[in-house]
Amino acid sequence: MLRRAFPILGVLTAALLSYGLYEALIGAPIEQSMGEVQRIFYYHAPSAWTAFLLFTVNFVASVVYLIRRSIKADILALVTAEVGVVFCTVVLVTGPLWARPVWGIWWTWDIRLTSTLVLWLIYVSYLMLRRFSSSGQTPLMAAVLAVFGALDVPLVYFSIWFFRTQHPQPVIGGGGSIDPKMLQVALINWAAFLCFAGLVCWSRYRLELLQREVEETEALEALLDSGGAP
Amino acid sequence: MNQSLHAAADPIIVIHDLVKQFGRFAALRGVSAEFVAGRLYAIVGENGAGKTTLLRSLAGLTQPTRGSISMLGTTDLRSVCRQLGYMAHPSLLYDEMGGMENLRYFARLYEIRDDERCARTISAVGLDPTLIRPVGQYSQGMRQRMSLARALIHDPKVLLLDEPFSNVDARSARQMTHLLTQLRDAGKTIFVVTHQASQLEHAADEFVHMEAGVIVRRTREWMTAEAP
Amino acid sequence: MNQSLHAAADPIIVIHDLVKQFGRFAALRGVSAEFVAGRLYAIVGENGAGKTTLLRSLAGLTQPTRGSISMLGTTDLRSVCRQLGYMAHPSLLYDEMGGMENLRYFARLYEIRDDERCARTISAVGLDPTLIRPVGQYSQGMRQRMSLARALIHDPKVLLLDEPFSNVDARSARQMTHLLTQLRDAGKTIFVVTHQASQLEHAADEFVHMEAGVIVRRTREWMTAEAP
Amino acid sequence: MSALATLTRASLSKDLRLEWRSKDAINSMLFFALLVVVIFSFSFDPTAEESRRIAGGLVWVAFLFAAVVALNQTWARELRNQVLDAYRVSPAPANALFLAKALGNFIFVIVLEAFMTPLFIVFYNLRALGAAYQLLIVSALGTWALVVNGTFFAAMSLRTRSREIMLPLLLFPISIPALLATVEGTTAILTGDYSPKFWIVLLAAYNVVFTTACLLLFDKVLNAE
Amino acid sequence: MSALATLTRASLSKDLRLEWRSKDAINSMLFFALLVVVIFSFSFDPTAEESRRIAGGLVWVAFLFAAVVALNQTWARELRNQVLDAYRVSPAPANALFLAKALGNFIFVIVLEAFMTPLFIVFYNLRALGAAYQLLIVSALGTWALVVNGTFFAAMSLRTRSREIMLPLLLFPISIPALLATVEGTTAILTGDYSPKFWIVLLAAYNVVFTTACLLLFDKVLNAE
Ligand code: HEM
Ligand SMILES: Nc1ncnc2c1ncn2[C@@H]1O[C@H](COP(=O)(O)OP(=O)(O)OP(=O)(O)O)[C@@H](O)[C@H]1O
Ligand SMILES: Nc1ncnc2c1ncn2[C@@H]1O[C@H](COP(=O)(O)OP(=O)(O)OP(=O)(O)O)[C@@H](O)[C@H]1O
Ligand SMILES: [Mg+2]
Ligand SMILES: [Mg+2]
Repeated sequence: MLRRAFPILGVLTAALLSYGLYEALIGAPIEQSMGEVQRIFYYHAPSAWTAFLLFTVNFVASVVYLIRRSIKADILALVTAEVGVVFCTVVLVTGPLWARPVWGIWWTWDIRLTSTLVLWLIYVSYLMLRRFSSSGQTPLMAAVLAVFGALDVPLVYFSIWFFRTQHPQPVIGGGGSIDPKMLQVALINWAAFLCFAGLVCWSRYRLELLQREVEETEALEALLDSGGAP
Repeated sequence: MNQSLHAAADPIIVIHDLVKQFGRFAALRGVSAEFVAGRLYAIVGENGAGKTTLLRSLAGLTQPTRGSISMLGTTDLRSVCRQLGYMAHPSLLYDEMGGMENLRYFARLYEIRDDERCARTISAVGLDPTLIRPVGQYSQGMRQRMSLARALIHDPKVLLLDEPFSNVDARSARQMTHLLTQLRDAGKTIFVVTHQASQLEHAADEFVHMEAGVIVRRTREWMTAEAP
Repeated sequence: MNQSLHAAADPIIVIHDLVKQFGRFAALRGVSAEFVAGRLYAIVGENGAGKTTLLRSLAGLTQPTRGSISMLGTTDLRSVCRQLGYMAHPSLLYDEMGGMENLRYFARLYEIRDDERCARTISAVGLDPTLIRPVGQYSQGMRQRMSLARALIHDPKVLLLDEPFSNVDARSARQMTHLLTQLRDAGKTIFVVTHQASQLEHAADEFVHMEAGVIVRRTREWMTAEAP
Repeated sequence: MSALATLTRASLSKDLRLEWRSKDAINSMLFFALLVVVIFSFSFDPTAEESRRIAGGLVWVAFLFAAVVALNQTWARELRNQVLDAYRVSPAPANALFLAKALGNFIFVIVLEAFMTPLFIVFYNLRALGAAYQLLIVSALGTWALVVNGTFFAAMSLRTRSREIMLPLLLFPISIPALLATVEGTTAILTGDYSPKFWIVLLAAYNVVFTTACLLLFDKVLNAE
Repeated sequence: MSALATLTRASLSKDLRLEWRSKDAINSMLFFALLVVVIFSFSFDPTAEESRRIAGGLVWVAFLFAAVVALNQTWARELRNQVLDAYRVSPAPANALFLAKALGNFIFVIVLEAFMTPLFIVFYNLRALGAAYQLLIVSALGTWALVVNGTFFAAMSLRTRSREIMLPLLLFPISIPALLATVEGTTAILTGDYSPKFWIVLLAAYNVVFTTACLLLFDKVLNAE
């Protein structure tokens, strides 16, 4: 059923993405103080929200793995971490690109920036661990690290809250007032990103599942071949 | 020998369709077997046949991918770990500590605080409990014996020994074999993985031949596994 | 067999009063011996007898504390290193590279840039030169053979092999023994350290028995070294 | 519970005894710590006013690097000859081993810090303006935070390739809040500008959370495979 | 001489090929370097004026720590399966191996530095006031100084117990003049206050002396035992 839905969902996502792009570049009004640069916002913020969501799924899947030892949960954790890191990277790239013309600096130790960076670091180390650990133990180690990472996030947030109070406040978004049209475009983009992330995760999930099945059967076949010797 | 006595006895270990996969590679692919108490089993087979993996699965050091092991009537190997002595190819001893010191520490892990008993175990394997040299300076043969003492300290019912004779000279190997026979006669169930099956020709009750992750046959006598 | 032919020949290796001390411990305590070309010598002895140390001294990997080794008429072992093939217990190969890739690199060290020759050497030890799997994924037996290929790549006159059969299954060991016999018959002088002397029962020309750092006797036939 | 305590004692005392017998690790670590302090002194040459502001960061970065080197050795002894397997086949609880190692590391790192601190004070002419006893609290909490996670991740990185590099890769990201709290707390005390209360509370919370997590999950990590 | 060059090329290209094939080492080192930069940035919070004054020190201490971790892996590949013995029984000159390893490390560390520098610039908002091309000279010379001794001492520490800790213990004391020259040279260029000439000359002299010494003595180190 889902396999049949895939192309349809793909087309839908592509449409949504292009509509979002059109709205972001042309549809949305120009911001007064920042000008055209502000349009980066429509990619910046939705990416961040998507990444957060994916990391949450990763945490849940990891806990499920620790309890049930289900391979599917492990694969879900893996793919959400991968895709989440990609979206988080987008935030970390678009942020400084935006900050440079607007604030005049690339980086400041603001709470939002810093906590995003730390989050990214945690999940990159998660992927590193997955890559480096010897095969049999990877899922367990990764799940344990994911739990540690999730425990860390609130602490990171609190610690950075009090850290270096002299940072320049973000120019917009502080008060919370935002043009309804801007919000609408951001939400459209977010919906498009979510669909996109969902699709990527889904195909990555299928791929990983298949790969593990192939490995398993390959192993058995190899042994059947060599086992026939005597 | 008490083979006939035990032949009808209930098996102490039942392995059912054991599969262990390392990534792409299946080291065990469906091992099923029963073993009865009080015998000395020699596990033989080529490199990579899965002997070590089987032993580690029995010891609970490796989680099987599929299948089950029941020992002493339970499948929860953790709960019977007090009945299990494990000796691997590495010595599993601290090189920097003396023999007695090592044994005292490992006895603690089994909640044994009896120095007398440690000393007795060391004597039993033919070493001197008063030797204060660190184990790292022992010869290979002494170290293997010390390692056996470690596996025996809590007087387990089942002994799992992985290549106890490898890199040991012939004389030490013979002494070790003698010791194992005594232990078997004292009622322990012993599994010995070895490449030098001839060593155990007269000692083992049964030879378990492994090949490519399965037990291919079990024989009373050892014979060189020639190609057919 | 060409034993009698060489019996009167000049020795290819002369060891005189070789002593090797590791700190307080003397691994070799005055080894003197002569070896003639074209024979297969099996070096046997208990653990710690000094077999590996002797071999490493011959290979020039260990500086003797006292005494001298002369090989092919010179005591400067460095100058005859092109005539020497050395195979240790570890494989001396890069696990991450394929067999051919490994051999090509080691050939370079001997200023050999001939891929044909590498491929021929690999075939000679019974492996497939087109295999692209990294050596780390070879089985133990394949790895030992690859290691032998590495020792043979520069076609040395003298071969030093340290436990080539250990942890190898019986079939691989037999094949390896056969290969060594062929090499001996082709005129190479071969030293094999082993614990499984029975493996070489028919292949070796002479058994060199070591004990506690000295050569205690040299025999034509292998016999179990029973206590006197 | 009591079994846990006795086994922890047994393991810890074994480690301390062996450490004491050879003194290799502690000697080389002390020398390494000294070198780190010297390298830092050569590389940074702050004025008195500046030095107070950056000393917290300097000292703790130096401690961190020294500690990581020490933590990497944690399991070396258990790995040689695969002694860990002997522990795993025994009925002894995994937590006892973890606690013993963490406590051993704590003692080790505290010794290092006690050795490095006077050096820093001499080289940088430091003097605390706030309450010095608070420094002890911050140091103890910060060190435990580092050590408890470090011991845990060192055990995890045993199962990976290129073990030595893996430990900092896992430890640093997770430790950022703890490190931040320790550095800021230390700076607060050294400069006397503001109260370190918040940071102490944060560190305490961090320690409670992660010590619990380590104790709950260590069994799984030890028996993984 | 030409044999030396071809063998160096063969060894170097083998190392680079293997490195490229797995990319594990470079990936983990890049991440480690990033973490070091982040940790430093968290720990030191200089104002713009100060940051320029201490940036030289900061950057080079960070490079030094990252480089030591990288250098420690230098011989790992040759040690596994004792491949080094195969090299030692061959007629190939020891120097070729040394040069290949030193060049490999140089490339590796330069890549690391090229990656870390922009991060430092972003996080600290740095901008050089002096001639930037001089920075390149100082960096190249400083890195070679670090790497040539590091490769040599890494080979020496192979024969010791607790190998990882041994390298910094040997390397740091010997490297102090080079590190000092590099830091001071960098600071001179960044602040534009004074000329880095003297430091560049010093570094060049250091490099000539130690490269020669390493080449002359490496044979002994390799064949020691
Ligand atoms: C320099 C790196 C930057 C990073 C890492 C970063 C990170 C983030 C993150 C994680 C979010 C989502 C979290 C949230 O909604 O609270 C976000 C949202 C946002 N960012 Fe950034 N940001 C950066 C730079 C900037 C700059 C320069 C601006 C504009 C001047 C900006 C404006 C916004 C706005 C308007 C939102 C959405 C506001 C909201 O939902 O309340 N960001 N950013
Ligand atoms: N941790 C592991 N990861 C991957 N593969 C493994 C692991 N342990 C064992 N194997 C593989 O499983 C197979 C069986 O290994 P095992 O050690 O059980 O063989 P063995 O019969 O004991 O062989 P040997 O006689 O060489 O000791 C081998 O091919 C080995 O490469
Ligand atoms: N590098 C070393 N440092 C200290 N002692 C050593 C060293 N190498 C060998 N020895 C000691 O020298 C003695 C002889 O060792 P050697 O390896 O030559 O024995 P062997 O006959 O090869 O034994 P095995 O059959 O166990 O391989 C041993 O007691 C060993 O402990
Ligand atoms: Mg085995
Ligand atoms: Mg030997």
